[in-house]
Amino acid sequence: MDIRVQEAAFDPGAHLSAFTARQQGAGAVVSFTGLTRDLGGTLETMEIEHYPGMTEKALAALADEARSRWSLEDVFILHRHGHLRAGEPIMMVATAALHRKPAFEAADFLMDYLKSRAPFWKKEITRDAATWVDAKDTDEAALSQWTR
Amino acid sequence: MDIRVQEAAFDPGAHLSAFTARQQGAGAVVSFTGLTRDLGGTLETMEIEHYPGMTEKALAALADEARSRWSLEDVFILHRHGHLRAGEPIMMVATAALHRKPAFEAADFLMDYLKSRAPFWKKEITRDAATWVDAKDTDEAALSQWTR
Amino acid sequence: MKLRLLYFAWVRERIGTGQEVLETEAETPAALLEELRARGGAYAAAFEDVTALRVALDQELTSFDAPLAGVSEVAFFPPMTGG
Amino acid sequence: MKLRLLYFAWVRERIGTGQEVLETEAETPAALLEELRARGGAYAAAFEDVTALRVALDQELTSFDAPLAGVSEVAFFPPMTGG
Repeated sequence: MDIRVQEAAFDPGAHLSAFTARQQGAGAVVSFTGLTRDLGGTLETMEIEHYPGMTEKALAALADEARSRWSLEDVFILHRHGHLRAGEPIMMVATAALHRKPAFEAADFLMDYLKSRAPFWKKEITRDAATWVDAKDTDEAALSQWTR
Repeated sequence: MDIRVQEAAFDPGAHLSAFTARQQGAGAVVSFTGLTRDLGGTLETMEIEHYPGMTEKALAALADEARSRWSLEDVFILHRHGHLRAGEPIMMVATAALHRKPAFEAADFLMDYLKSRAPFWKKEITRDAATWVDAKDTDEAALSQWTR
Repeated sequence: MKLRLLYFAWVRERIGTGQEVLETEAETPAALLEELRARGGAYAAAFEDVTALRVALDQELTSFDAPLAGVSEVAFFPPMTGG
Repeated sequence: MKLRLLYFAWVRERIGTGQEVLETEAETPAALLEELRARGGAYAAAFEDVTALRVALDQELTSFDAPLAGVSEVAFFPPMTGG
């Protein structure tokens, strides 16, 4: 299990390679990479604020929860904070399991919880404005499928 | 769209980096990597036979079908054939979309179809035996969720 | 009871500070919010709509009626937008 | 009608060759299988259980009762195990 909260840019491929290479018995590795999108072509930077201390705990608890729900060989979570440029990777999760279904489901689960339950807040900065990104109802709704 | 059928080993991370870097508007990239598993510790090599000509057509048709079902920015499929060592990556798919749900679903869909509808056949070679891998009922069942 | 209060994102911006220390008798985050709102001005504005807020006690997400007894750090912030 | 027949995986191994050319009047893959099975020996063994086989006509998966008219390449193989 490997959890990172960092300001520095990262290369998703370098992490996927390292994660894949360290697996012993896994047959399936799923990764998700989130990128800053610049829909209007005006985004200059994205600022990500977080809650130091709580962030690390929340991500570790989330990874533990995923491991208790699915039979996983390994979990990787990386989330950036600070200033990001448009198009840059924001965050990444990877899961490893014997079979593909638990690897897919656990990665999907991690993302749904990261969106709405990990203490990060995004602010989009264009030439003219700085706007806090609103939480989406669809993200909240996505959590309900995992309730048990 | 990028589809490869190759004998050579590959680095999943190198492909994920290239795939991610070439996205313009995508906010979500999902990858799946399949590894040869050596459950008993006796696997020496895995031999993958395929149907040259049909393989490429089947993978292209599969990628097209995924693009018709989900709004995707990009699709990548790579599948090896020939002789593979235990632990090596066998194949990889990656999907890019604006949002995470279509990226996840399309990657899951691609994998379900690759398992049972692309003309590859696996043979496990141990010190004592060479055994064709049987198709699994669960793989056939997994396809039914995508029927429409 | 002495509490460390933390504010994040637009809550922090509206209030104008990211943290402060407060001596309070409030028994729940809801009561604490009421007390802060009574200061008026930026506090009243930031905490106007409780449905737009989330609360963590000692770095655990919880509800506004959770007990504050034994807690040392309270954080108020908008719904999270990670991932 | 002249057909190119292809065999893969254990079908290929049991028959002992990966391809052959055949002159046939069979109208469907099922009829063609019947004709091959009648050769006995390795063919009868390889094609004994049709539920263990799949067929592609001109590189498209299809059913055993599809028409062979106009087809030039027929492939028989076990269920696929990709991914």
